[in-house]
Amino acid sequence: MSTSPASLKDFRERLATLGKQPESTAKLSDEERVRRAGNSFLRELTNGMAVDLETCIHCGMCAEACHFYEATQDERYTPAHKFDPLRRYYRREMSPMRWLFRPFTRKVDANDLREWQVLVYDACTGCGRCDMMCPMGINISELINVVRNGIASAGLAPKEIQALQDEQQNKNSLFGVGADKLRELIGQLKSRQIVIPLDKAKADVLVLTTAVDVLLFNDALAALAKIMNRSGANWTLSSAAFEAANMGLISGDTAAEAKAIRRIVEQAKAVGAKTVVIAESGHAYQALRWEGAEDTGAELPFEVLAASEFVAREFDAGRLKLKKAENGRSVSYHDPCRLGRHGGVYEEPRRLLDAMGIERRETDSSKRENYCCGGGCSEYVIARAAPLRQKAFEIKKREFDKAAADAVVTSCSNCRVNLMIGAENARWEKPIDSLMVTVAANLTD
Amino acid sequence: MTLLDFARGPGLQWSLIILIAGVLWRLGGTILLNARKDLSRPRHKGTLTDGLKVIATRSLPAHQFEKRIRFQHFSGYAWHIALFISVLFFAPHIFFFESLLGFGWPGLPNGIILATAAIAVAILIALLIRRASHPVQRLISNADDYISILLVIAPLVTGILAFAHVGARYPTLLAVHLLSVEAMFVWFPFGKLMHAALTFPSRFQAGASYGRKGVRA
Amino acid sequence: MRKDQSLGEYLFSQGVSRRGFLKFCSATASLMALPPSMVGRVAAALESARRPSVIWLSFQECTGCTESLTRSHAPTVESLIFDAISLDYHHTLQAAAGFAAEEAREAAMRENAGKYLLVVDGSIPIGNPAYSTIAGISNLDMLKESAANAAAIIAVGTCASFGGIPHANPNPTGAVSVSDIIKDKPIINVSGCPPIPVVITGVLAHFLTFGSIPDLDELGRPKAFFGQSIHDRCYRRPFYERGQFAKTFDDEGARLGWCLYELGCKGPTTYNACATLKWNEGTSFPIGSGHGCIGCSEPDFWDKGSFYRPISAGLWGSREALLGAAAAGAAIGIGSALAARSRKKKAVAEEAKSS
Amino acid sequence: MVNIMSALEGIAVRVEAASGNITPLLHEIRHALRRVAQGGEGTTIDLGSLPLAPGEEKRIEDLLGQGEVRAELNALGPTVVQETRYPGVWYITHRNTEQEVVARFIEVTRMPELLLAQSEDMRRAVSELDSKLPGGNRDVGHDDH
Repeated sequence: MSTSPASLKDFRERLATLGKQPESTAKLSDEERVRRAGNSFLRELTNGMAVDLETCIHCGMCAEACHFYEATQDERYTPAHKFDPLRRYYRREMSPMRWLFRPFTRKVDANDLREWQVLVYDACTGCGRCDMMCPMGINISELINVVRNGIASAGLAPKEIQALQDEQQNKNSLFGVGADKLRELIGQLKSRQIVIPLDKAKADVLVLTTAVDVLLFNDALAALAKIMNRSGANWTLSSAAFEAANMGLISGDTAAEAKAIRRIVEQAKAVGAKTVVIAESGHAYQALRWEGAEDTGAELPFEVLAASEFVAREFDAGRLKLKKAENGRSVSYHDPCRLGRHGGVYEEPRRLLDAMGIERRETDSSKRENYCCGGGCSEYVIARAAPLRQKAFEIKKREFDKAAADAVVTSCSNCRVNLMIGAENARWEKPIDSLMVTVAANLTD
Repeated sequence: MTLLDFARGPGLQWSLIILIAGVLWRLGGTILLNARKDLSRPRHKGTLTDGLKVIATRSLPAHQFEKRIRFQHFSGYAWHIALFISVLFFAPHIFFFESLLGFGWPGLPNGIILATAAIAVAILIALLIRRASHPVQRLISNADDYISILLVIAPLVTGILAFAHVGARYPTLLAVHLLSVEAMFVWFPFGKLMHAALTFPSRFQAGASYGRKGVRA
Repeated sequence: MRKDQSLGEYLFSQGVSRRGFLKFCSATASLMALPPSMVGRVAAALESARRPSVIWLSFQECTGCTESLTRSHAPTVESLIFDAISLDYHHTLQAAAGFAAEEAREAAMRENAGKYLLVVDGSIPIGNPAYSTIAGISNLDMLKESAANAAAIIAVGTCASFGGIPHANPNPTGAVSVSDIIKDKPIINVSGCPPIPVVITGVLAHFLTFGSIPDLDELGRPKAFFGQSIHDRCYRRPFYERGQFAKTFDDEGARLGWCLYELGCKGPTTYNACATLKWNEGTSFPIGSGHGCIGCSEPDFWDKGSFYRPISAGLWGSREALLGAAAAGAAIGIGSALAARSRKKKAVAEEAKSS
Repeated sequence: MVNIMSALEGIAVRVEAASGNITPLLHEIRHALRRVAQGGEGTTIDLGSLPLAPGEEKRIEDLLGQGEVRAELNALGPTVVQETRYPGVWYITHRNTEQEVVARFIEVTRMPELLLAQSEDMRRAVSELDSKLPGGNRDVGHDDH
């Protein structure tokens, strides 16, 4: 079972409609936007960020880590430039020497917020590659994320992202995928002997999936279900909280982010889950695994595992057996930024590929240095950024071509869809597969 | 009071007062802001060692990134090392530190010091030109960047002139050299030269925050 | 020697041969730190030189400068030079005393108005004129009066040149240098505590030879003797270049004759000819004897901290001030962080209320 | 007394290295000598203008050695003109009547000027001879005092 070009086409059409929806945020005055952005900066700034902002020496090396700069050589895409509004706000309002710096630091105005919207949403996927490059050890992606949050607070997030967030916030659905759609898919899968236990009263493992999987990559969802069933785990999917994706994290609306997380935590508590497994989604993993406890203010009452982590653990425990893949293909594993660099999940996917006897061909950049797919952090939903994204895709294409594997495997539906769109645009024929699909195809009894 | 007397006496005293007060002001006022509370379960314990490790490893070549930043990276190393050699191993400087700290260490022959200082100046000028001409650096640079680099070049140049007795009488050259160092001291806490102190907490937290996720930063 | 005789005429009349005269000129050129190629010009000038009248005034001084002069290691040359000048007044050396002495001074000033050379050693107290007087005349008045018709003034010693030890903090007598008072005459400062004797005679020889004052540095000192620092001409300089320093006065480095910079040698900031002319008949100079230069030919050498503190070491007032700065800095830092934290708290509360 | 002296020798300052001026001096002498040998002008070097370490003057003397000619003058004190082992290089020491060294020079020339009889002295000598010889011609007399 694989994703047909028809369903990708359908998904691309859905993406195209996002930008056409009317803006939901009431028209704000510029003063109000600036005030809201400033307050957002003020709320989010920590001493760690302050140290980072004070430390930047403007060396510009981060530009060389950024796929958008590399693809365009446009100096405005320099990561250190992307957090400039935050730097200026900080210097004027919070820095220990704010009284001295203020006269020499221009105030952030609404036009700045509009200008930076393009820089931090269209031209930054928060991949954190620059974090690894910075000679001062500055957490650049975190600072840019604060800028995004400020711009979102000012009601200036790109309308596609705003639309998705409003949808999740108001309808508890994404891309129109709500509980109904999920039930529909589960029914279809059942007819193919793939059982997904929905809304069990009690379960050890709560699995989360994503709208993108339901809509586009149901092969991956089916594969995960097959694996869960084979491992013998007592698991369930909750119709009230099946969505792992967190638009609050993407747009920068921390309240919305926390709300989505609380919904999951409540369901996990309700079914008594000890483990929450997140389907192949990088940012969903980051949201729950690394920010869930912080957003809800308490340690989570369950462990959070990425699908590949869970599968690797079951494999190690002998509950899952894998056979050698028959076709003898080689693959390049693409580390999703938020699973790899931001998440620490490098080894499990590779161990699984090795266990299946699949030849791994690493790209020049991988693991902590891997290039982003080019559309992470939902950048791929922003229509106007398509040409920029395609340029960044060329870097990935070059890397994959050099590694010369038969296929690309990844473990994030966002990476996968974005790479597929890029490949389709570039008429690049390499298959882009899901790790779960690959594992499911090689399960034995 | 001659210029040299001023530079050795009140000039030095006041510039050090500003330096010390400013550094603590800026460090304290930054580090004492609200800290983020990490509540998520760490994948990896030992954030202290992760942090300390990154303080060291960020000084090493950056692997995959290296080929794109080679010039900046190695010029950066070169001038910093050259500067530190000139500052720390020139015998009269050691006597200065000794008078301040109460202990000294062995120095290097003057020829080596002169060479390292000249290397540092040459590289700094190259970097200054790069900053003013490279689109990325030009965009993200502000007055602080230019002032700071000039204030680092100044003591090196005046030091070389004083050493070579070129341009004026030695006491005048020495005074100008001291004053240029004092100007740098005064600027230090207010500009980006502070990275010399801030890079340690900054790198540490990169190591610690990535480290708890099991990622080598 | 008759006053209308030239120096050449006088020497030959004393039975000095031309050879002897040439030797005298070679030594004089050497004395003036002139290159040997100048001997011909020196000979020509000296041969026809006329003897000038010299008035020597001693103010707040210790007589060290005069002592130094009389121990010049070229006494023959020097005595010839003193024969060649007419030392009409020097209250330490002259035989006359009291009114006779003062009369001699007044007569010399009258007879040689506009042509005599005034030599001064010692500083001038202006705090209270009564601190130092000669024959009831205050130093200040005597200097002004004697300088009025002088052709030029030679300030001998650091006291006359820059105020010297009497000028040292807290300067109880209000001591000042000659150049602080006299502004309208050429003044040659021959500084040093004491000055090198041959430098004094060298300057006199120059005036005698060329009838003019030599090239001076910005402190009014003859460049021929004060043009280079002790450090520049020090035979221990190679040790400085190699970074070899004596750490104490009796360590191995001291015994091996290493550089004395670390022991506070002021050679690099001191301009004088000690390293080449040396002292005591050219025997040695302080650095040659294992002690650093104390910078005695420089203004305020007494007030530049310990003689044993390296030049590069700072002269700060107190370490306590630095500790105070640290405390103040930390306090401002804490205050600014607390203020920012309270603002942040307000913003978070406001946000919680609105959502 | 002998004991004290040997004790003092024991703590004598050993000078390990020197001003570094001797080699350049020897180079200068070589250039000057080559010039004189080719018929050029002579050179005089004032040793008093060189910064020398203790004992270096002696080393220079030793390095140059002694040649064939040695002349002593007695003019305002003794002066020794010693040809070095390099013909054309002369070591000249002027002393005053108290036997103290007044100046030292190295002269690179065929014959130091000072050794030549001076015209004025010769004229004076002639008039002296005139006065001693009866019936001598006095019209070249010197206007003596």
